[in-house]
Amino acid sequence: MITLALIFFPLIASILVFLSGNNNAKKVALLGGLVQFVLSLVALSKYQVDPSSLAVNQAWLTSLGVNFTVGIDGIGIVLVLLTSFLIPIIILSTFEREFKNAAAFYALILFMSSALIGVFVSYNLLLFYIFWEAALIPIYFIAGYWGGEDRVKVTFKFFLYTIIGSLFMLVGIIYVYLQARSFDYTTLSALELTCSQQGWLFWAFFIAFAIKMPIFPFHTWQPNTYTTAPAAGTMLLSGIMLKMGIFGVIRWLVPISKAAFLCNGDIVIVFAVIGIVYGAVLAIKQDDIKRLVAFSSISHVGLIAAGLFAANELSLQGSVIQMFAHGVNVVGIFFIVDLIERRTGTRSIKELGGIINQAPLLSVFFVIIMLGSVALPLTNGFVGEFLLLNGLFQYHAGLAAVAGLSIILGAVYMLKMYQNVMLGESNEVTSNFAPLTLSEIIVLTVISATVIIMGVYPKYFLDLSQADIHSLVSSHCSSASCIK
Amino acid sequence: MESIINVIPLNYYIMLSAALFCIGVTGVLIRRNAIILFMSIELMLNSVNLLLTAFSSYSGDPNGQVFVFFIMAVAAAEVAVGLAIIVVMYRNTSSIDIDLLDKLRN
Amino acid sequence: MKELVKFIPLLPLAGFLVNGLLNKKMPKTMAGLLASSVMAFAFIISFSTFLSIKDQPNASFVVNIYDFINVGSLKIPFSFLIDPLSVLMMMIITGVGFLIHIYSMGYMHDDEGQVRFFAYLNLFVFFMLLLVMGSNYIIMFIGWEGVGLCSYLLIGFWYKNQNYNDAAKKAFIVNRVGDLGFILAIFLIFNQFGSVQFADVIASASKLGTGSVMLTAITLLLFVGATGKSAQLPLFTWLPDAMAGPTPVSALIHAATMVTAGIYMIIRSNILFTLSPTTCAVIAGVGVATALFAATIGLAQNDIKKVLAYSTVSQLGFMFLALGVGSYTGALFHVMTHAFFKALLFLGAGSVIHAVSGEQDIRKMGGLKGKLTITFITFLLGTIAISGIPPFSGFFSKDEILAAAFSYSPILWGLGAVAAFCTAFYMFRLLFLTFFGTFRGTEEQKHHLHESPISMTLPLMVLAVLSVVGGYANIPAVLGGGEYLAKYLAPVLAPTTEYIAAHGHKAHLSHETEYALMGASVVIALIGIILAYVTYVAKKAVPAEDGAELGFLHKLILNKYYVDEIYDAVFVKPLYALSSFGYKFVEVSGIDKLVNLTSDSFVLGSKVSSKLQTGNVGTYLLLMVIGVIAILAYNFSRI
Amino acid sequence: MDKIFYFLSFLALLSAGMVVATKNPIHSVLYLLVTFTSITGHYILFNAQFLAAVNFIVYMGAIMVLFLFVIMFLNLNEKIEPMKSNIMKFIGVIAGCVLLALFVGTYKSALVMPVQPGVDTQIGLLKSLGLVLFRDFMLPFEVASVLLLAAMIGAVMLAKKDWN
Amino acid sequence: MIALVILALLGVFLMMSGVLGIGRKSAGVVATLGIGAALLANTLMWDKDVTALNEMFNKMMIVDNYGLAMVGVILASAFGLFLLSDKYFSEITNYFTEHYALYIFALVGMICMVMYNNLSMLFIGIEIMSVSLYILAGSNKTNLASNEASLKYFLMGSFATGILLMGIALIYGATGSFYLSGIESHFVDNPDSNNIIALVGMFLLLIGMAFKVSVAPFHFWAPDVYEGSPTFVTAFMSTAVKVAGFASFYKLMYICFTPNILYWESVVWVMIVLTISVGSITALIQTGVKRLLAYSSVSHAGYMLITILTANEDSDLLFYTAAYVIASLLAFGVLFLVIDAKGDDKVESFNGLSKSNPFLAFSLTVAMASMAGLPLTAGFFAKFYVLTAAVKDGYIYLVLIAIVNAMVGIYYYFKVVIAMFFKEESSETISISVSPFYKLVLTSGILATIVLGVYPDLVYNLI
Repeated sequence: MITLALIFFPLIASILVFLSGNNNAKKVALLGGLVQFVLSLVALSKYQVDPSSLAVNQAWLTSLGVNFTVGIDGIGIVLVLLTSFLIPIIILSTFEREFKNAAAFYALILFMSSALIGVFVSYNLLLFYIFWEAALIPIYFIAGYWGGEDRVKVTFKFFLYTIIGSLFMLVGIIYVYLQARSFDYTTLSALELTCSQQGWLFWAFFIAFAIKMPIFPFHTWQPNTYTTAPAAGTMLLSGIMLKMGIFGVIRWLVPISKAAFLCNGDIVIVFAVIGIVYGAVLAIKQDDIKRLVAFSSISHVGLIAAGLFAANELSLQGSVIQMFAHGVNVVGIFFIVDLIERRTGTRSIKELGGIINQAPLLSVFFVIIMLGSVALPLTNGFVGEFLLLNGLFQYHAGLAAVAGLSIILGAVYMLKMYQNVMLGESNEVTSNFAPLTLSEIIVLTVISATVIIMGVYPKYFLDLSQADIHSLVSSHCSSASCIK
Repeated sequence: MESIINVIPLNYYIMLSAALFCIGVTGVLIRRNAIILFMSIELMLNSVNLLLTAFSSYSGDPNGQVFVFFIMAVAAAEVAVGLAIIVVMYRNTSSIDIDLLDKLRN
Repeated sequence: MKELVKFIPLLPLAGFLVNGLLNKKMPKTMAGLLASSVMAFAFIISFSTFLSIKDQPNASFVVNIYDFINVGSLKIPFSFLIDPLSVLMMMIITGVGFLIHIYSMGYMHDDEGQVRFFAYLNLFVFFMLLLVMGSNYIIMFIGWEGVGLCSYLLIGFWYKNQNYNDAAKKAFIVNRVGDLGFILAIFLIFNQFGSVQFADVIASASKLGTGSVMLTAITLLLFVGATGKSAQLPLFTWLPDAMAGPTPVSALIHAATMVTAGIYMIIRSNILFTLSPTTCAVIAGVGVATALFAATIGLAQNDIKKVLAYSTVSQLGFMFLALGVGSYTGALFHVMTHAFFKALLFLGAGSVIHAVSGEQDIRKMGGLKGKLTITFITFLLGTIAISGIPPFSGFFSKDEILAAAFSYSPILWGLGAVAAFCTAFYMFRLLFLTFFGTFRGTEEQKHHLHESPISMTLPLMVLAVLSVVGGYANIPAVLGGGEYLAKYLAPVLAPTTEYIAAHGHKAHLSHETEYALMGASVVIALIGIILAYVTYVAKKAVPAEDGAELGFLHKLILNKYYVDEIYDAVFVKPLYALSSFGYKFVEVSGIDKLVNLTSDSFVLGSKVSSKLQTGNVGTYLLLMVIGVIAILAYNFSRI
Repeated sequence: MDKIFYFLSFLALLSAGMVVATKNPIHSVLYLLVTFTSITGHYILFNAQFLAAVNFIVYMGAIMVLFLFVIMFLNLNEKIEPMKSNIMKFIGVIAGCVLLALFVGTYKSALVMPVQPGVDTQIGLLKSLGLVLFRDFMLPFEVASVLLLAAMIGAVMLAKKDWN
Repeated sequence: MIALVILALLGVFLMMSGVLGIGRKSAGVVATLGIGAALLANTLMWDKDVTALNEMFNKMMIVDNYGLAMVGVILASAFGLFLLSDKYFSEITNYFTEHYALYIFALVGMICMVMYNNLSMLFIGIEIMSVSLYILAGSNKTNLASNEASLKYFLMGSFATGILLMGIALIYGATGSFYLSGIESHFVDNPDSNNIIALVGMFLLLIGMAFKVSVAPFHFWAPDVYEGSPTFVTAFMSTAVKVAGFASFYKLMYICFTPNILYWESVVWVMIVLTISVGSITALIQTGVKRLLAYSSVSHAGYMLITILTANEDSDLLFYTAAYVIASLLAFGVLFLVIDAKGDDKVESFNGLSKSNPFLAFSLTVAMASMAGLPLTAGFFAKFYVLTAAVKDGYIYLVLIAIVNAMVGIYYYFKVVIAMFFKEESSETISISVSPFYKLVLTSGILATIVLGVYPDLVYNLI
């Protein structure tokens, strides 16, 4: 039941927010987000007692023999936690901004959180797909309506691009349904297919996930969209939404395409690794901070993707924890960018500088989150990156070495950005930089604390998904076959 | 009187009807006068009538001839409506040239 | 004792947290006192640990704190290894660190960022302790990167100056290059040995056999890590720039402790290196090359801290030379003595800078010995120590290295000796230019000249004493010493010793040779000193002003062999260019164009198909008839 | 008998061709009348008396008069008759010919249905058709009235001038 | 059947009152109520044993659940549309009652088309519907566009009728029957039939029907006629007419020609590809919303045609038409108001609608999302069922092409959404007043779209 509550509570909350009027919307939304977070903690406690108690199986579409099957496993719980943890933070992060039609804005955020949770708990492929697409619509409107310059074109491209990917997946879904006569997770993972069937299915699903993440070279929508979307939208996109793609690979691509997943790993990893270096290199010379972070995100996600397809226990475990870590970090960075932009009216690195003189506290948070992002040990970024690189290294040492360049390049662009934005003498743009407000301090404190706590004691988070990853690896990744 | 069906093979009628039909189609294609176009279509309908009657007679089944009756009724209705439409068009454009109908296009 | 050990890193951490979190609310003087006192306690605990384990063969133990990462077969406990090596390092770190904290209270007295400074220093000590105390490579790596972070924060301590920030950034990034090597080495180690615990790795290392490719790869990668942290060729360029930080930082991080982390790491994994002669040769080569290279640059520098910085690089080169030739004890011995005298020298330099109102150019100093008596004397002692004049500490440690190098290859010894000569020369050049002659600065500076407060001179004196007597820790047998350090470290080096005992190919130098070598090195140092004296005291030469016409060689070393410029041209600029190029041509005009082209092609298709909708009924009818014909033709063809 | 067939067929085709080919709309109507007449002749050959009568009355009587009326009403004549360009005509004719060729080609290979001996030749008489129409085809017959009603309203509505 | 009678009488009644010039004001109410009554009567027949009724008219028409469901969709859409009719009639014509009568007659024709069991009923049904539509398309007499639309529709429509009739004649000649069952049994009895005449007849019949439902390459009339006709007629054509066309087409192909599928499979395959592609690709650059919806309707015809190819999936067609009709109603409902307020149907006219009238903007968004086939709307399951059936029958490439076109579809549907939400209105805001009937229809349309998007079984499991 708690699983259903997790899905539907935000939906109801979203309607309430919409009805509460523009003036109260943000408070009601925050309350909704917090309740949702509490719900997810309840789910977590239940999960630790008995994961199967979270499963729900209801008849739904008798015409297709589809049941409404949801449940939470070790990987799902991490992402559910991430979602319900970040949503209130994202809502709180907007407290200093005034939006036109605020009620709609916050309602869309909550609606999106409902869809996102749905994606992470679905054990039915059709249900998954519906939530998958449903998550896209609110973010499209958020980015398109409240976004910045050139929003219409950019967000529409993003919308189309991701939908195109999803439609390929839809073909795959239909096909696999007809093979199994079921959308059910267990049935599908037991399905035996021929090699070529698996191959086609792999690519059909992969393109959807690759665009969502995005993996090089399907990424071109991403920098523009991140740059254009309002901060909250960018946070949703980068913090949670791209995890849908990664999660999709773990939940569906691995069990469905089986052998094809393993034998296509090479190609995908090569592209992912290219993306790691490519994103990092391109980030270096960006002048717009948001765009810089967007490229850095391509780099980070490339590593997660490479780890996914390396498909060993270390790399998968790494990718799961890195999903959480990346979500937290990137939200933090985008929040900092937003509050700088709000105060100075610019995101141009060239125009900024010396903010530390006015807001030393901000620089502390900035450094902590930045360190998380460059994967310094004892921050959350390190654990994931270490496991991912290690797993990738087990897969192919050379690729891991190339991927490891991100350790260097990440420091290059991040430090460059930090230096040019925060350090040095203040200039006319930054000299009137107002100190942080309470809501900003709360957001940044929570994020920074998470960065450090996860980094210092990652075992708790790792243990959540350990068992499920182990069984996934042993059942699908170590050996998979197809009918010749 | 010996019936025609014993003298002329059915195929001849099929061919005749096809020929009439094709003349009708050709007329539709090569003329610009809406009324002539419409007459060509009538020609096509008549070829169908002829064919149905032929089939009907050759198989001794009256249904076909009843169907022809319906076609005639429909044709009459169509002619009434069609000519009305043409008249309206003429009122608006003082022409019944179909090539002038090009306001609606991409 | 075991219970207390975990407080050694926790104390500085606590100091960091208190200072860091209270920051503005913390009274400035309290900050220094707090930071220093946690260091004092940490040192006391370290020292008592030392007392409890020394002279006991199996006294090392592991302290488990908690499980850090447990994934599949990868088990990484957060645990500390307490053995002679780590305890020695802990003592150096907390001891020298304590002195420098004390010193900083004076040095940073007027700085508004004092609290932040002490917080960073404490944090640094915390990470440094993690580095040396970790019982596995991951904990070591945590410390390894952590000290890099603190180094970054402290170099850029005065963040308003973007040049300093550049230096900080450079330090961090260059270090990360090394870190990449290190972490790849860790992966190899894990994949090879199935564990990252030192104990497991050392236990199973010898199974791989001498000179195996795997071991060579591991050790080379580890060495890459070490070159980054310990500023060896080709990754040394950050260290001179790192002098942008406050002088106590240079003393603590960039002389005494952090930069020796690479040496510590190699000694920690000594058996791996012993088993791969190729790597050792590389290390020895790189070490001696660095020593020589940096020493020659040091000859012509005019910034007091830069000279010391290049000297540090050069001395680190000596240490690596020692590691390369298999003299782990020698390396560590030099780490220790170097920590004393280089910290001393830096602090002395700091005192000088303090006195001349922040001036760092030795051309604008001179004649300070009268005004800064304590500083002068202590600085002199440090200079003698580094130059390798007996019986100062530097003599013993350097001599041990050179002796080991000679037994490995006389050429290495020769190169090392040249470097030692340079060292003696430039150090005394520095001394003479700073303290002798007449003051060359402005009148105002002259007016302000003063000896530093007691909080600064006291550490100088303590370190001076240590620099003088530090050598007694490991006086070679040939001089009748007890080689105490060697014995103390024996448990750590046991695998190597056993391996050498088993394979027995280490030639021992005869006593005569050793005496000869010692004599030679003393003579060489003395020549250097005399040369410096003649040039800068007797002839009263002052280095040329900036922009003066110089000989090619002089210009070359003054500009540090243009290494920075070369790196800038080879790595930095191309990377930036690549970034711009990639964005403009690959991203925007390449991939994205292609993506847009797809949608454009649909629009084009739309335009084409729109053409069919002419609005002409005749055309429509014709098209319909063509459709009919096509279908009937299809039908006809199927008959 | 067969001679009548050939004659009527020839006449029908020729006049149908003239309907399409002749430039003057009134001539077209007249040629169409000839075509219909020949088709009526065919009906008579089939002994489809009812159809022959209806064709004569409805088609030739009502419909053709209506055509003629409209043409005259609109005062259409040869001079203002719009003609397609020759190339379009050519294409149209080619298309028609190809279609015919396809029909002919297809039918040539069709099985020729043999005429059953003893086929009722009286089906086309009023009595037999009436039975079928009012018994079997009762519903379409009724519904056709709706069609006529609709056409009636429509024609009136369209052709009538608006009051205002 | 009772619905048929009710409607026929209603039509006659309206016509007579028109002739007598009475009840002009209440004509709309009467017509709407009448359709409602017919809908009710239709619903009451559900699952009833109607053998006697079927026998009564010699099985010219068959009342079955398939027919009832399809007629239900048609009548419901007409009902909804009539609720939206208040403004439209008063503006373009004085002959309201006659107009209403024509719509009602068209509905009568559609019922015949859907429930026919004999080709004569099909033919007459089609003709009743078409003749009414020819007139309705041209009902705005002084408007050249309306005129042109009417004449184009008429000329091409009668030409297609000619082809259709030729087909019927040939089929009759070959099989000796006008009854569906008779035709079917002919094909069943001659499975490897190379009865060429029947095949030619079948193809001509196919073409004739394809024209009526605007399947490429016989779709050319649709965009022009949709654009030129009064908007209300366009709405009627793209809802009720479309459904009726497909219901009869499907029935024809499914019952009569399924045994022959090998002969026409590839033809229909090509038609589907052409229809979907031409529809959606040409729609890309359209600037008028009516024309855009016309091409969209062409493209949807392609999807619906897939059900004919896959056959035996009555529910697919039913669901698709239901979803499509609801979405169209929503879209046209908003379009009526916008055209009324702004005077044209350009996409730009929708700029800033979300600010001036969020409810309308939301309705249209739901409609567009449903047409585009986004999940949580009925349109998603509509496409999903159809494509699933196609994949099941092995038409993978067809599905891929359909999917590519669905992507293109999203592009142009969302052009309107973008205009409404993300673009600023150029001139000053005109607030559009929405009457209660509009609110009712639009709200129930939105609800229906979403409910069917979440729980499609509601309609899908009907038949």
